[in-house]
Amino acid sequence: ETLNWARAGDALTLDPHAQNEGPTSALSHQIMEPLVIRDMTGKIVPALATEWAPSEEDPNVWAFKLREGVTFHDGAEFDSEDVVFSFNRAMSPDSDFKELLASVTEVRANGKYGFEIVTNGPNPIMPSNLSDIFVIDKDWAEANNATKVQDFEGGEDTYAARNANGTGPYKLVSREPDSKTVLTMNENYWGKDEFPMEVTEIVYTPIQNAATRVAALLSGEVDFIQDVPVQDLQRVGSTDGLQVITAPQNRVIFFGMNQGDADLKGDDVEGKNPLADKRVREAMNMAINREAIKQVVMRGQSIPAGVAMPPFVNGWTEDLDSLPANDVAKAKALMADAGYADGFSIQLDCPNDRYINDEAICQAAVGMLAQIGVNVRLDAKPKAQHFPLINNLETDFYMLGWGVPTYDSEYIFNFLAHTKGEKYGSWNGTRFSNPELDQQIQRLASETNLDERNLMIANIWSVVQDEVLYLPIHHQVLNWGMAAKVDTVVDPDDEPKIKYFKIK
Amino acid sequence: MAEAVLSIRDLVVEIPTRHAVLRPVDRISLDIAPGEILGVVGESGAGKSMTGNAVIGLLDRPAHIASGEILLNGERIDNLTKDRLRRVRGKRIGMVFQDPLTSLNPLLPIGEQITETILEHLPVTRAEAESRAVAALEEVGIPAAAARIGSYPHEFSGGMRQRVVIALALCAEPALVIADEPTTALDVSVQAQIIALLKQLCRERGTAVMLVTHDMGVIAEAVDRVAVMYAGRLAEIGDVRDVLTRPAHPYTAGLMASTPLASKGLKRLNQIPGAMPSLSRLPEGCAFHPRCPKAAERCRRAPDPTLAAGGGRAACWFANERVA
Amino acid sequence: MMESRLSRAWQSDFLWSFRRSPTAVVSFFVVLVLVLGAVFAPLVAPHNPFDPSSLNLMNGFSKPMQPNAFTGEAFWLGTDDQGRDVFSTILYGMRISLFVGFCAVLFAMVLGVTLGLIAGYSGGMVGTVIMRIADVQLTFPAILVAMLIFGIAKGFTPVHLRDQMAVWVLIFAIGLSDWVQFARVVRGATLVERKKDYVQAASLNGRKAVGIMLRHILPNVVGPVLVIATISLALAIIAEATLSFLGVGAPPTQPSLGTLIRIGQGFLFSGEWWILFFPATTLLVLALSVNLLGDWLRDVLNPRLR
Amino acid sequence: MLAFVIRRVFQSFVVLLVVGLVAFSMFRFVGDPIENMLGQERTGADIERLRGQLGLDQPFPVQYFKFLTGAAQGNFGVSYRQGRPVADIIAERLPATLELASVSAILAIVFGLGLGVFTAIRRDGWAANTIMTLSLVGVSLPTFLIGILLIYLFAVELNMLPSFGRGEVVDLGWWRTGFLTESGLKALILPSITLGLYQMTLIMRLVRSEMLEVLRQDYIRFARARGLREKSVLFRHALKNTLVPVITVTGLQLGSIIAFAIITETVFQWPGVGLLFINAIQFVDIPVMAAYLMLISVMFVGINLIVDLLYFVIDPRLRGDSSKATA
Amino acid sequence: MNALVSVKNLTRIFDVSKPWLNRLLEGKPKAFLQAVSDVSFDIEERSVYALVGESGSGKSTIGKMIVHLLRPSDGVIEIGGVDLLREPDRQRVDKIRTDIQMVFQDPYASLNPRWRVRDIIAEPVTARGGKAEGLAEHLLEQVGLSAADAGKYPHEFSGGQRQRICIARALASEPKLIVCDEPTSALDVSVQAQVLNLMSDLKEEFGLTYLFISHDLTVVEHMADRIGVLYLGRLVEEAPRDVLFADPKHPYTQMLFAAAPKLDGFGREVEPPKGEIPDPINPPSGCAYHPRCPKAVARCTLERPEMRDLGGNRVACHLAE
Ligand SMILES: Nc1ncnc2c1ncn2[C@@H]1O[C@H](COP(=O)(O)OP(=O)(O)OP(=O)(O)O)[C@@H](O)[C@H]1O
Ligand SMILES: Nc1ncnc2c1ncn2[C@@H]1O[C@H](COP(=O)(O)OP(=O)(O)OP(=O)(O)O)[C@@H](O)[C@H]1O
Ligand SMILES: [Mg+2]
Ligand SMILES: [Mg+2]
Repeated sequence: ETLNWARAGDALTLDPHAQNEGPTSALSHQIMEPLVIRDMTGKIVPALATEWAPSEEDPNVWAFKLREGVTFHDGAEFDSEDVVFSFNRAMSPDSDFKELLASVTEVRANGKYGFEIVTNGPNPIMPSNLSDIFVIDKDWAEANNATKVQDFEGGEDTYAARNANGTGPYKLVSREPDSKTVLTMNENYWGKDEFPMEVTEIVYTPIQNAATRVAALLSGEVDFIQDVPVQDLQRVGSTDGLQVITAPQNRVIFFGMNQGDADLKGDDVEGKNPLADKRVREAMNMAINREAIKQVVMRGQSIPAGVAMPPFVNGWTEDLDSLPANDVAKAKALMADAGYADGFSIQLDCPNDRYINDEAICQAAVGMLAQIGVNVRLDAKPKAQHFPLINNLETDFYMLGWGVPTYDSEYIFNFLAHTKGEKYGSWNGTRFSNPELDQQIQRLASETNLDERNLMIANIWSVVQDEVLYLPIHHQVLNWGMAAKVDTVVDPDDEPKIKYFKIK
Repeated sequence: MAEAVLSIRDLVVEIPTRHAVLRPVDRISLDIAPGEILGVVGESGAGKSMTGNAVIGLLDRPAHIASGEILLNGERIDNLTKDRLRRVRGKRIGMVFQDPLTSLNPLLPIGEQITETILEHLPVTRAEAESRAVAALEEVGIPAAAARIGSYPHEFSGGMRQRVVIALALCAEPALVIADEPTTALDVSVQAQIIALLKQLCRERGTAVMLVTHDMGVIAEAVDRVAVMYAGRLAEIGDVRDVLTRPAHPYTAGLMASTPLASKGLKRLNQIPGAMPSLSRLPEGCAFHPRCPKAAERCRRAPDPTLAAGGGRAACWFANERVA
Repeated sequence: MMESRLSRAWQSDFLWSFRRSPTAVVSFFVVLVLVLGAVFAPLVAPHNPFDPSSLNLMNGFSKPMQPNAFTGEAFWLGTDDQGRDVFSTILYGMRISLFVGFCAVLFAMVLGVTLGLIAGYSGGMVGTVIMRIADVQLTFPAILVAMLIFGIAKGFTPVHLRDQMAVWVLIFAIGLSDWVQFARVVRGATLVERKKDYVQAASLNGRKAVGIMLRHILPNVVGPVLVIATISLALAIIAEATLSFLGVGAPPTQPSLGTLIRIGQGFLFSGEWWILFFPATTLLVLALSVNLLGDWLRDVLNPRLR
Repeated sequence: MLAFVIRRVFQSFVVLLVVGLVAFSMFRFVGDPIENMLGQERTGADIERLRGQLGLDQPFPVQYFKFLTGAAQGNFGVSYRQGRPVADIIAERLPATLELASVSAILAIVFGLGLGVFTAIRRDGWAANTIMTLSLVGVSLPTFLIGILLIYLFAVELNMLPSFGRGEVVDLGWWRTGFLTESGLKALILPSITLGLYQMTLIMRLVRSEMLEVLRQDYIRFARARGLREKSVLFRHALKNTLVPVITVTGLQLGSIIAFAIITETVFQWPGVGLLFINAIQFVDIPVMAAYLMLISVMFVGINLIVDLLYFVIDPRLRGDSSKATA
Repeated sequence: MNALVSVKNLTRIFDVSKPWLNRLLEGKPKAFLQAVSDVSFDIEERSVYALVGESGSGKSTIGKMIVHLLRPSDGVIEIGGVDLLREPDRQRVDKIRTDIQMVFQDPYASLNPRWRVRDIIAEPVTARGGKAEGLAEHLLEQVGLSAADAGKYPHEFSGGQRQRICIARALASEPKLIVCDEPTSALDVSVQAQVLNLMSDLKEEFGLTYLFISHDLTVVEHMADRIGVLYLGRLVEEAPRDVLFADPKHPYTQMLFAAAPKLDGFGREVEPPKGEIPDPINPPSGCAYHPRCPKAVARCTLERPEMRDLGGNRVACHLAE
């Protein structure tokens, strides 16, 4: 069975270590494999490793037992040598995955089918960092002059960028970047009997324009599209021979506010920063009608959020995620309390090509905030212009979405809650700074006692929530549209692994 | 009189406009005998070109022949089908326009334009047509005609171009040529050459010519008979010598008198007062009466005096008295 | 008295050919109604879609003339994804579109006519340089110019001014890509006019070049300029829509007709046809009428074609 | 004529320089490419390193100069997004755009000319009037909307034609063509109509008005007076003269077909340079954007040069001694 | 009587070269067209001086140089004893410039179609910042139109009436000299008679001087006091009217007389003149007329004849006597 698969963007390269980016990894997953993989429900399951555990002798070492009898597409045998080679490659300076392995000091083989990772301290969540670290054949890389990671930013074009030799369920047949990639089933795949493997050929086409993508699905030209625009879900779902499946995604959408500066440039309040007043932030949080956004803007395809953390993440509790009451009267009272009975005006910066209905959400928020007197000017723009504003602290009120590949709160705190700095807090555009909190965040990395660690996480969250650091909107929901014959569940990371797909 | 090549009988051309129906040609009747040159004179807007265009069937919409007949060698041509009329044009009636530069297609070599015309009308092969084209050019006095057959119109001077146009008009040996102010755009010296050429060629072939002009001098020297038009009507027609020396219509008389030559030695020229009325505001009765020194009560009333075919010289109530 | 009679005669000539052309009459009234609707939008429109506090998101996606499932409110032409009344939004959006269109054409016209007059009248080096600039301009296709200008302007304008700037940038960008045709036509006409004896007479009588250009030549080239202006107006409105499609248009909270279409086209497959259909129809009718008027004007003002 | 060509080439060169400068300076405001190139987890040091690597930390004139010298050698640098030489990417994408553009251009010219002539000779006939009015509908809707409507009608509702892409393609050396397969040809239909419609209308209206103009020239009247067949008068005499002014505008229109391909390619996911450009803008892929603009300019200038040379072929007044022609 | 206008060695050269690159590639030199060469004549006050010649002979160019629409390449034009080109006193120059007016050939092109007749006529005054209340009405009556016409637009008038309006405009600045460039060649004979009569009348009434440019010998004979005959930019013969018409000395003048159609020339069969005017960019050597001249001798091809006085005539011909 051929699966015609389309999504908005194409993989950037076939070099598995050059770009840590959704569509790139998604394609790589069909051709290559990591040691462990998240299955379509997000659970970590064996791939090239069959067993793994922290070493009994040394808490700083994780030991892996590798799968035997696996061959690469070109027939070469897979063993620990290839894993060591691939990990070293993934940790080299040009690799885009080196941050994920930042704590790794050494990788070593332990016999032909044993492999060990040494870290600079105990790392309780190591395996969750490995699900996108792909293994390639050492000899193939050497033969093709591809031992070095493609210097993507430097504009290098390597053999590995256009060709692939993995152990994965599908082999590369042909590829035209941004246009068409054809894969065919790997007859020698180790898991041929373990997984459904009902798709024998994959034709992957990026289709950028959403309407065209939907049209292609509706007209039967493609069988499977990721990112169905929410408004078209019903149409797709109700079309004969098509279906839509949805699942929460590992991504939360929220607004950030500049609460640190003494005065704002973009507002109409002289000499004061209205956002610095917690009551104002609370009022804004109350003014936003998340349910309405879900119903109308997202057509029911979102999970309103009370916390800036996807539900999959360690640290998430139902309690934290409970929605603030949508109470305009109370919000107005808070505004009046804070001295802004007549409101104020401010600019909201919003991307228009990054998240599902990003611009429409912002627009809806504009209307809701207007009701408590916060007069919002909306500036929506492509992500390439939006993100620099956050990073250069040029916006006082902005939309951001956050995915958590490690499924752990620490990742969120590191980037979003810690005082903005070089190593930590780099995406914290709120100017919020709490040195005590910073210390707690930094301590998380080395805390090996998981219970203790979880307590700390809960603590930090309570501060973050109490400060109204962010205005959470919702957790995104993934929508996959496909021909009725396709049988699969939605992958929360939006990385379909087609070996799991069944064909009815 | 031998049978006329062209006979126009009570020709009326009408132009429907927003306010009224105009008659730029109003009940014109005239004949041209074989080999005869008929001059048509009159002020600008008198309807000279319109008459010529009506004869060759090239009136631009919305102008059309409203009534009357046009006969070529006794055969009616005003009611022919488009295609039959086309075959009359060029073949039996040749036409020469005023401006030789704009009359020729700038993108085609002149030889090509002559050849296509010959091929259209005569049963000859292409090679034959080409050699005839060279001959035609030689006849009109283009030096080294064979060499210039591939030249484009812009490569010729004004006089040479008009010669080419004449060659084109005559190349299918038509019985009648209508020359609409063929020399107005040219210098006197060239004008003399072109008029002489036209006269010579037509005489040699016995072609009848309708020569439209407003130059009395040209009329005097070139034509056998002359028709004077005023406001779309025929004012006077007759032998050129008679008309010019003893005009029967006051308008002709006024026209003649106002040329500087006729007023030689006078300090002021004789002038006709006023101007030709516009077609939409023609006076009742004789169209000339408001400017006429002799106008009487009768002239101001309809019907106006008309000239029927062969019915005298001038469309003036007083004409016969004075000629007599 | 004489004067008024004459001007009446002239006008009635114009009006006569107008009345005789049903297309012209219909187009004119359509344009008139649309323009009036746009100008008086605050009076005509039942809602103010540009006032975010008056919007209720829950009204979103109401079908035309049918009560909303959540709020029970009904809207004549339905509502869009933000709960804006489509009818009101079209009126307000048309305001922006027409404003952008008019100003862009005006800008292009002033620039083009000025440069065209100078190039045509003074000729020589100045004329050559102007026309070469026009060539460079033509090398950049209109939409590219607009996109790039938009990019630049965004870079230059302070953050808090961007909303207001957007409209002016659109005007500037569309105008800039449009001036060349004015310049070309005016230059051509000027080259013809300046050889005419009345221009010679004027310079003989001591008129300066500027005076000749403005007082003598300009009035004689307005005919074709007017025709181009009309057709450019339609083009400018569409260009604005296209730019909005490419994401460089009016701000989403104050959508123009083009932005509305861009928003609406996302709902074409989902069955919310009215969000696209009504703005698109309005744009079509508006542009078509303006084009038809321009066509008619071209015929009337061009005596050669009569 | 040689002088003319030399002058044009020189002018074209200046135009390209200016285009390069304008293009290059504009891109600095489209956004910061670095943000796109580094992941969520990048550090400030990464940014600085990358900036240095890309040469983005150098002064603007230096960047421009480097760009120019590279461009002169056909080297437009490396795409930030695809990590491959821009020249390669463009060479790969160009056939798609050229095929689409040429089919559209042919459609536009053939139908534009045909309908233009038809509406001119049948002026005031009902068929001609209907065509004229319908043609205005074509220019009264934005291209992207027409494309979407076509997709909706022919792909989604009627399921007759593909909604996106090029269909099956065949490699002829480095040229990848869609002309040789049925699905490739089918895939061309909707996009080329979308792209060509506007230009067709324009050409048609221009041909009509020029033809009407030519038809009232004296030489047409004289051709009729010579008794030539109507067919010969219309097509041999009138049409050829009509072409002279039409060619200029058509040339310009062909240039803008390539530019308008941006929109069509976006709507139809046509893997050509226009789509590449739009992607590049979103990604702030400066080398690709700059190369694209230069490419467009080169084509534009090239087309104009050809158009001007066509004049020489068609109009004998321009050939040979021009002093006589103007006298 | 003294000369109002004195023209000496007037020359005008037009550069009609192709662009430098073409010349470079084709190896051609610059091309110059000498439209007017070394022309000298005087116009006496209150007289009519006529220039005749075929198309391209330089008549209009001379006219335009005299009214300062064109700069001479060489030579002197003195008006009332002042050389406007070299006169340093700007006020004097401005004053004298208002003394010169022009009437053009094409009455349709000489009136701005968008202006009312009133404004057109007053322009010579208003353009210099003057007040012109009632001036147009007055002048319209002077030229035989009605004061009520001032509010009309040019398209409401016939050719002859337009030419009257042009004349009215020329009169507005109360000039001394009017250059009339073929004022009637676009008009019918009957209208021509009216316009010529009007011009004669006005000349008497206002004491005007005319430079009358025409190609029509009969008109010139009627109007002029003194006549200059031009051929290819050069004056070939100049004489008082009666002298010239009685006894033209130059073969070119004789040819012009012979070729002009005569009202009484019924059936006249004369040998038409030979040849056409040569290319002015490469004029023939010696006497420019020699290729067409029936009398030409070898000397004519080599040596350009000087203007010489010959019994009342000034003739530039080696053979004239
Ligand atoms: N389309 C038209 N509508 C109205 N009147 C017209 C039209 N065409 C021609 N006329 C009028 O018809 C009359 C006859 O014109 P025609 O061209 O025959 O004059 P003519 O005697 O040839 O003048 P000329 O000497 O200027 O060539 C003129 O008064 C002219 O104004
Ligand atoms: N601006 C110019 N540039 C180049 N050549 C010119 C220019 N003006 C006039 N000429 C040339 O100068 C010569 C004399 O022209 P001019 O207009 O003075 O002749 P003319 O005697 O008035 O002729 P016509 O009777 O046609 O008006 C002609 O050969 C003409 O082509
Ligand atoms: Mg005529
Ligand atoms: Mg002249």
